[in-house]
Amino acid sequence: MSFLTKSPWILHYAATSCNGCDIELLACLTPLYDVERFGIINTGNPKHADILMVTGSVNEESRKVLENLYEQMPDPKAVIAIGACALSGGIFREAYNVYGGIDQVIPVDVYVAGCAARPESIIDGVVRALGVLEERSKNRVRQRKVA
Amino acid sequence: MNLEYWGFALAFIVLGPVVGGLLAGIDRRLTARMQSRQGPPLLQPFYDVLKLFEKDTTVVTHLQTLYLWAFLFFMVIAGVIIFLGGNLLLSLFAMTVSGIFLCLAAESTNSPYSKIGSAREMLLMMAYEPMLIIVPLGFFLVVGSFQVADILAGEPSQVVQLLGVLIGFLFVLTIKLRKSPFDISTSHHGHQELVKGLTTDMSGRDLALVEIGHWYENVILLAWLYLFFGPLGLLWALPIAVVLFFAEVLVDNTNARLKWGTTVKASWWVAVLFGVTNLLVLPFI
Amino acid sequence: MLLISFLIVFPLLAALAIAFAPTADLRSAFVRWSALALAIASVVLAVAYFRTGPEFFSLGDTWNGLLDQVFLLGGIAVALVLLYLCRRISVRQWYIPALILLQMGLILVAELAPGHPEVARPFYVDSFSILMALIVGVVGWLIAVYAVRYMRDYHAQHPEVRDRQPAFFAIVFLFCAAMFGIVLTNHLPGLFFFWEITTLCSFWLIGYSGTAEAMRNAYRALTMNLIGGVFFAAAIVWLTFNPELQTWELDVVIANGGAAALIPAALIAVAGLTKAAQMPFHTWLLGAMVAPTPVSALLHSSTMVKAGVFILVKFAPVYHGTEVGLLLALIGGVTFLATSLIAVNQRNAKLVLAYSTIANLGLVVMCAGVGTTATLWAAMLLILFHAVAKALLFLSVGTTEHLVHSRDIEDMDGLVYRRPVLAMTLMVGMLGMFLAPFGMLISKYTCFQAFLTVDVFPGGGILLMAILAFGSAPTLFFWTKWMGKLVAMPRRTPEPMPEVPREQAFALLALTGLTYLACVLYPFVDWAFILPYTQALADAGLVPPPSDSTHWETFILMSVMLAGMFLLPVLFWLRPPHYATVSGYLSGANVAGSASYRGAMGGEREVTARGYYLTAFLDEQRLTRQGLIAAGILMIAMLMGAAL
Amino acid sequence: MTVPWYSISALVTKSALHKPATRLYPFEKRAPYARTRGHIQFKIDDCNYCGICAHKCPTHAIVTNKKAKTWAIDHTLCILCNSCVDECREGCITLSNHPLAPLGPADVARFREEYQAPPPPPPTEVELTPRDPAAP
Amino acid sequence: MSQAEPFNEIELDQWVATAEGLRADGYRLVQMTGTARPDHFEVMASFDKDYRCANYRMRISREHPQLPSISGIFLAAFTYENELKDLFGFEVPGLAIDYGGNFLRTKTKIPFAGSVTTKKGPTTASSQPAANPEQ
Amino acid sequence: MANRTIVPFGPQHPVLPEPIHLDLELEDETVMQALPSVGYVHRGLELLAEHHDYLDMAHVAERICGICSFIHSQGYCQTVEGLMGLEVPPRAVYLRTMWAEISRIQSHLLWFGLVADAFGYESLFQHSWRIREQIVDIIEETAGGRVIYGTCKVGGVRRDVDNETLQRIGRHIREIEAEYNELADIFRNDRTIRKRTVGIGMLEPENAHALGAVGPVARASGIAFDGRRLGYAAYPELDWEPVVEQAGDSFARCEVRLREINQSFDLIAQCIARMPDGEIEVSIKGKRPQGEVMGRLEQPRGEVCYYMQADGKKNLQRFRVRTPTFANIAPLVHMLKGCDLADVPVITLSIDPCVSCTER
Ligand code: NFV
Ligand code: SF4
Ligand code: SF4
Ligand code: SF4
Repeated sequence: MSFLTKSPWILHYAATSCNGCDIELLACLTPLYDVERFGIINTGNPKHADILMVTGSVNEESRKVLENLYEQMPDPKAVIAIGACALSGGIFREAYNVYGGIDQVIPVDVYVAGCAARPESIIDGVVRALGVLEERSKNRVRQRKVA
Repeated sequence: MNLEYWGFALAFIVLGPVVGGLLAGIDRRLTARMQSRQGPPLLQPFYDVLKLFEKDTTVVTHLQTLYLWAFLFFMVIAGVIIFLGGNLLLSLFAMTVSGIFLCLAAESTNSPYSKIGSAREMLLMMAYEPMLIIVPLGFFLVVGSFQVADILAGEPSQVVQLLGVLIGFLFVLTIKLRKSPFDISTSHHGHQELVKGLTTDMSGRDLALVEIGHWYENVILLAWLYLFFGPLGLLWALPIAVVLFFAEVLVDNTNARLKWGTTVKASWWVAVLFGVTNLLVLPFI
Repeated sequence: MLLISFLIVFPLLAALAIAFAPTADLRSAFVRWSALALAIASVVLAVAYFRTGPEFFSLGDTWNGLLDQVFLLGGIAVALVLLYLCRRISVRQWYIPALILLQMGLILVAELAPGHPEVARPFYVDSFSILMALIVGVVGWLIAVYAVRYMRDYHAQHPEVRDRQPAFFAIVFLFCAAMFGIVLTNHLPGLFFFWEITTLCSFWLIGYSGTAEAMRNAYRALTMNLIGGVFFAAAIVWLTFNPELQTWELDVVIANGGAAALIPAALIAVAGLTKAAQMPFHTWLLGAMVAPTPVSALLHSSTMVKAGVFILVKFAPVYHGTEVGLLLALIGGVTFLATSLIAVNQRNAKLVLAYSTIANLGLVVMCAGVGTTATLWAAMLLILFHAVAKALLFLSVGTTEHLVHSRDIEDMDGLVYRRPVLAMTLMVGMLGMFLAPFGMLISKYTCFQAFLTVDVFPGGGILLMAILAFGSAPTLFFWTKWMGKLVAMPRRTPEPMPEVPREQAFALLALTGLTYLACVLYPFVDWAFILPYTQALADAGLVPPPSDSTHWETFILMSVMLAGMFLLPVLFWLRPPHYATVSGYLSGANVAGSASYRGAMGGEREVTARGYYLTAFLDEQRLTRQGLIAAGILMIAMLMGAAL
Repeated sequence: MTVPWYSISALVTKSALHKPATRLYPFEKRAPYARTRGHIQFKIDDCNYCGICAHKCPTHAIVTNKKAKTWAIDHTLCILCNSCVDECREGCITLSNHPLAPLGPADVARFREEYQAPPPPPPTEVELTPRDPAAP
Repeated sequence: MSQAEPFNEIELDQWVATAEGLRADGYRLVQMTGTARPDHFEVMASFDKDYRCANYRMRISREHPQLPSISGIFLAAFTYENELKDLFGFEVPGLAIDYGGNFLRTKTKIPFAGSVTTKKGPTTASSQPAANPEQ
Repeated sequence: MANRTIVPFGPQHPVLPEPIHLDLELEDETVMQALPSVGYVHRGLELLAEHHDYLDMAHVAERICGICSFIHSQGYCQTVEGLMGLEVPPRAVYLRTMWAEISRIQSHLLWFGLVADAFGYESLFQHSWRIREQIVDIIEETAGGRVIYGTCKVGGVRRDVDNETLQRIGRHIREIEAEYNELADIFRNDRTIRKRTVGIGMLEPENAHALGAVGPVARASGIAFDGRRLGYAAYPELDWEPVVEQAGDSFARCEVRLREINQSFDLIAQCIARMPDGEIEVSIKGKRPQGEVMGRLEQPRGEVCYYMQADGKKNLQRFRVRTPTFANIAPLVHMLKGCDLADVPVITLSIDPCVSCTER
């Protein structure tokens, strides 16, 4: 078993989110949901993070930021898109400064629907991402052995 | 130096991280409960570090790893000195060296958050060094030796004689454990204007080394605390030390983070008012 | 005796040869080989008198008389030269010639007094003077080797400065001669004569570039040293006329140890404080920074300031256990604390070094004031370690300055990646200055222990200890900050730099080796130079006998630490980890790697990170003022204490 | 006026001694409120493919095809505004109180391909009439 | 909030003087914004005093859209003026803190300027997601 | 040569969950210059009026921000209703007022947590969010969403809340208030918090006025402007006074919000007590918005303005929102000058910035 699944540290980035999904993500960290039960810490630092959680769709500026953050995260890593905006642009899909879902910029592993996504769904999303991470961790270990 | 002490030193090297990790685990759990949260499993710190070993390591400069090795090396030495029953002042110096290498590791990345973090760590060192130096000196005045073994063999009343020093030490312990109100150079839990300060640009194994180093450090600090009560015997001293150690968690949860200026001033005043004063009145107690 | 005269006379001859050398190459060769000869001679001296107690030399009556005359006439000559040098000062600086005349007068009063004391044994060697001679000889040699090339480059870079290299090197050698004289003579007026020569030389060297600033600083140095000289002369006058203790022999004064010796000791202490740039007088050393770097190195590490602390340590047995001693120690303490704090403010690398020098000398003064065996031990080690490490640092900074064209610490960013060897020498110098397991820390450690046992005045020792504890903290800060600059990864590929000249590299590496060696071999140094000296003093009942309380595992652990410092880089070099590199964290706004980010105005913006100078927290001017006042009061108290 | 340091210490100590407030979510699920907007459910039996729902949907998450008798929703677009539920006269769209399970890339691709979510319609031309100075 | 707070039409060259007057009268700048019209732009600004809004409207030519800055009078105007600059492409001489057209950094430059409708880049739902390296 | 440290503060930064960006120029840790930048959340939703008809735009308006979501939809609907000349039934008005005040409490409690987090007071952060969660539960029970209400529509509200539930909520909020008061007292009296906020980030009354500060920022500097006094919704009929503080520092801004939470609890109770019976919406059949209007409301963060132009078509011609945080940027720049780096998050959060509102 990979220890990655026991201690997934997250990085949250609000792309062009309306804050709705952001605060739901924050709510996950607070007493009522307390994801630290699963070893989750909101690190706020890409270099420590295992899971990138993005709320909101990408616009001109946040696109570059997302790319930077994703690149600075060490492998194995996973990306969760949270909320309709991050999935597809949601109601802002047609706005002139919006590119759409974040999968246009970085690969997304788990999509959590909702507007706003509920903390429960976000927790479910993390659980699903853990599966992805476990898989990648195994591959990674194998690769290292070969190398 | 007898065999027994060599055993202690060996045990420190091997078991230090285990104890330190457990302390961290209890700390996190306790913190969570104080915040009305369920909190992570007790073994969470170990999961974290084991995970970090699974992760890839990315560096800004390769040399940062070297500095981190030195950080860990000197931290272990500092502990070994204590557990050998050796010279407390020397152990403190070794700890300082280790801290400086941690700063260098952060400085070497040359990214602003790490650098500000390390500058603040240096400021903190500047803040707590005088008080930390006063502790062994206090023991020296009471016991007549810097040797840990002699201090342990001292009179049980030494903690009363050194009460001021103990208070001062507890004060700077908050800094050393990176707890609120003095968690200004990096943040373990909670968020910080410096992101992760010192450790911002470390990842994977590098970060794991830092974590392990901190575990060792925590054990060393616990040992320092233990020394005050050492002559009371293990049965009394260890629980008291552990309780005082975790009292820091309470402090952590009941204070806002202060700024470095306040921290430096406060620690120096504490060192003067409690540390130096205690030593001055020592002949009269 | 031959050796001694060689050490004093040879540099004089060398100075002449250098001054009149027909070609620059020949001059350089003279400089190199004479300096080497001096170094070898000092080593030979060390070997010849290895672990002996003090040994005194008499020249026989005629020669002794002649020597008196030489010292007298020489003193007058020095004074005349000084007066000549003052020919262009403004009226407002009337006090400089006044001071010269005053000390001239004093010394003439003493020397021309009928029945002034005779000196039977004008020279001596003991292990402390051997240690000092080694420092002057070896470090002086390396600095001289370094200076040859440095001065050539210096003049290439500063065409506006008049090229007076022959005189420059001649005076450096003159300086060395005087230093050897100071550490080897037992003859107080003789000592004073050498003392004045160093004043003269330093004046000339500081004013070398001839700019207005240099001249101003040179005159400041001169004034301060003259004040010291006056006090020294006063001490000699006192010793000439005091019926209780009428002697010109250094060892007699020290051996007296009683109240009678206290007054001259206190007067000489003031002289020592000026030379050692302690607090009421410290500004001259800061001004000395305008001189070419080898001069700074010379003044700071092996000569000049070391003469000051040498004399103080020499008199330590007199200060031991007296209020005067405690006050002296406190002057050192005030200096140590204030300058350590001020050093945090400094961006100019040479000023950082200057303040650190003053602080470290303050520490030595503290030790001398306390004057127990342990502090003597610490003081001597401090002198040694400081000499080596500071010389290394100054020379490294000089080289760095030539490479990056700045003395600003901020501009030394990433030196580890740009000139690894140079950065390494700088780092070793700094480690040597403040970090376990290197030298300075061993001494500090001993100081702590020793100060705690001071019992002149209740709480006095605690006060000294507190000063040491609080002063060490900022030291940690400013050195680490500087090291941090050196190790910082350049954000962009840096421009290539010129090579370090071979000779300079040699001097730097040799000093690095010495720094390292001094740490590794400090037990040997202890055994070879310090123990015999303290033992002799203890045997004479001047200080309590040395007690050896260092546990053996302390040595082992120190060695492990030292080995770790060495082996970890080697290990790293042999088995480097293979990690991927990424850009530094810039809140996700990176544009060009770690170097720039997307700024608020939309454009690309360079990241910069400046070190902390805490100018708002610690104010240089305020600290200086407070230090000056405190030290001034303490000094007056010390003099009054001695008189009462 | 409370004693400064004491009250917070009391609060955290009290919290530490009591059961944490945490809802142990995946292990214990609490009952949703009646109005909780979880996700959109569709019962195809009653649908007459009138397309009102698609028309009313602000994000065009629903596509209906009267001829082919298909009805599809792209959950990644749905903002749970509830308009479709309110507007459907047949009552075949309902709101589940339970949020949708997280989706993987494959699920999303399926939505996007199989259901052929429409490209966003072109923006409405807003007529640029010169402002009538008489208008308020 | 009511239509009882009508927009006063003023000429562009009275603008700065008006703002100065309002400042002297103790008004607070509430907002500034613009609209695109077929043949000109309009700039609307509102000022508040004692819960009453004074609204103003100016016309700005399309050929040479220029709006003199009032950020020297109301510093708060710098955000609005920078926004106008970005969204409508105005020139704002005298801007106190000038972001140089990089205030919002939009994908579509000057989105409000031309006709009211805008062209968009690639559309969302039908476009391809970024490739996932492990699939 | 590095004379200053130049740090990008944000866009991704853990202290501020939102992507705000500041260019900081530091000497040691003193901020010599702080330049905020926007654009990381700019969506351009004002122009979405071209894509969505004026009814759908209510959904867009609500999603300008997930924190002050309800009042945005309320403001949008109210302003459109003004253009259409609709009279909203009193029950709807009261329900809107109640939700608006619940939303204000929710927003202020959220801010409470974030500011506590900004100066490292983690336990206060967690406890405030624990209390906030109870408010969110009320929102979910009455509206169906936790952050997006979706209850406001042009002409009234979409959901009614039955009186029994209202009474229950009325009782429940008193319990929540008691819990909250404990926390607020801790905040007010804690020495370390005072150390971090008192005298930090000064905004003098004249500057507050000149820089156009709104909401708690202005009120903390002694300016008694509260948008709810403009006379919309049920506020004229309710019994309340704007909260005003004089000090103008970060602590005063915090204090204003702390007291406003109590005020909002009280307003909710009043709304529930006076809740009229009757319809919850009017028919909008055959009516279209026409004309031009500037509507103003009070958000948790201050006065928000909606400007609309319509010509009787389905789509609005111009829709424009000026949010309180946008107005508070200039005061923020003023406050940040000369502060410490460690104060940056605290001062920034003392204006309670909302970036998605600011940038729309
Ligand atoms: N209150 C509020 Fe808003 C609005 N309008 C703010 O600036 O929060 Ni997102
Ligand atoms: S999905 Fe909805 S709630 Fe989430 S950010 Fe987008 S608009 Fe806001
Ligand atoms: S409105 Fe109802 S009946 Fe009509 S297409 Fe939609 S689901 Fe079917
Ligand atoms: S809930 Fe709203 S967004 Fe979702 S499908 Fe129905 S109408 Fe569309």
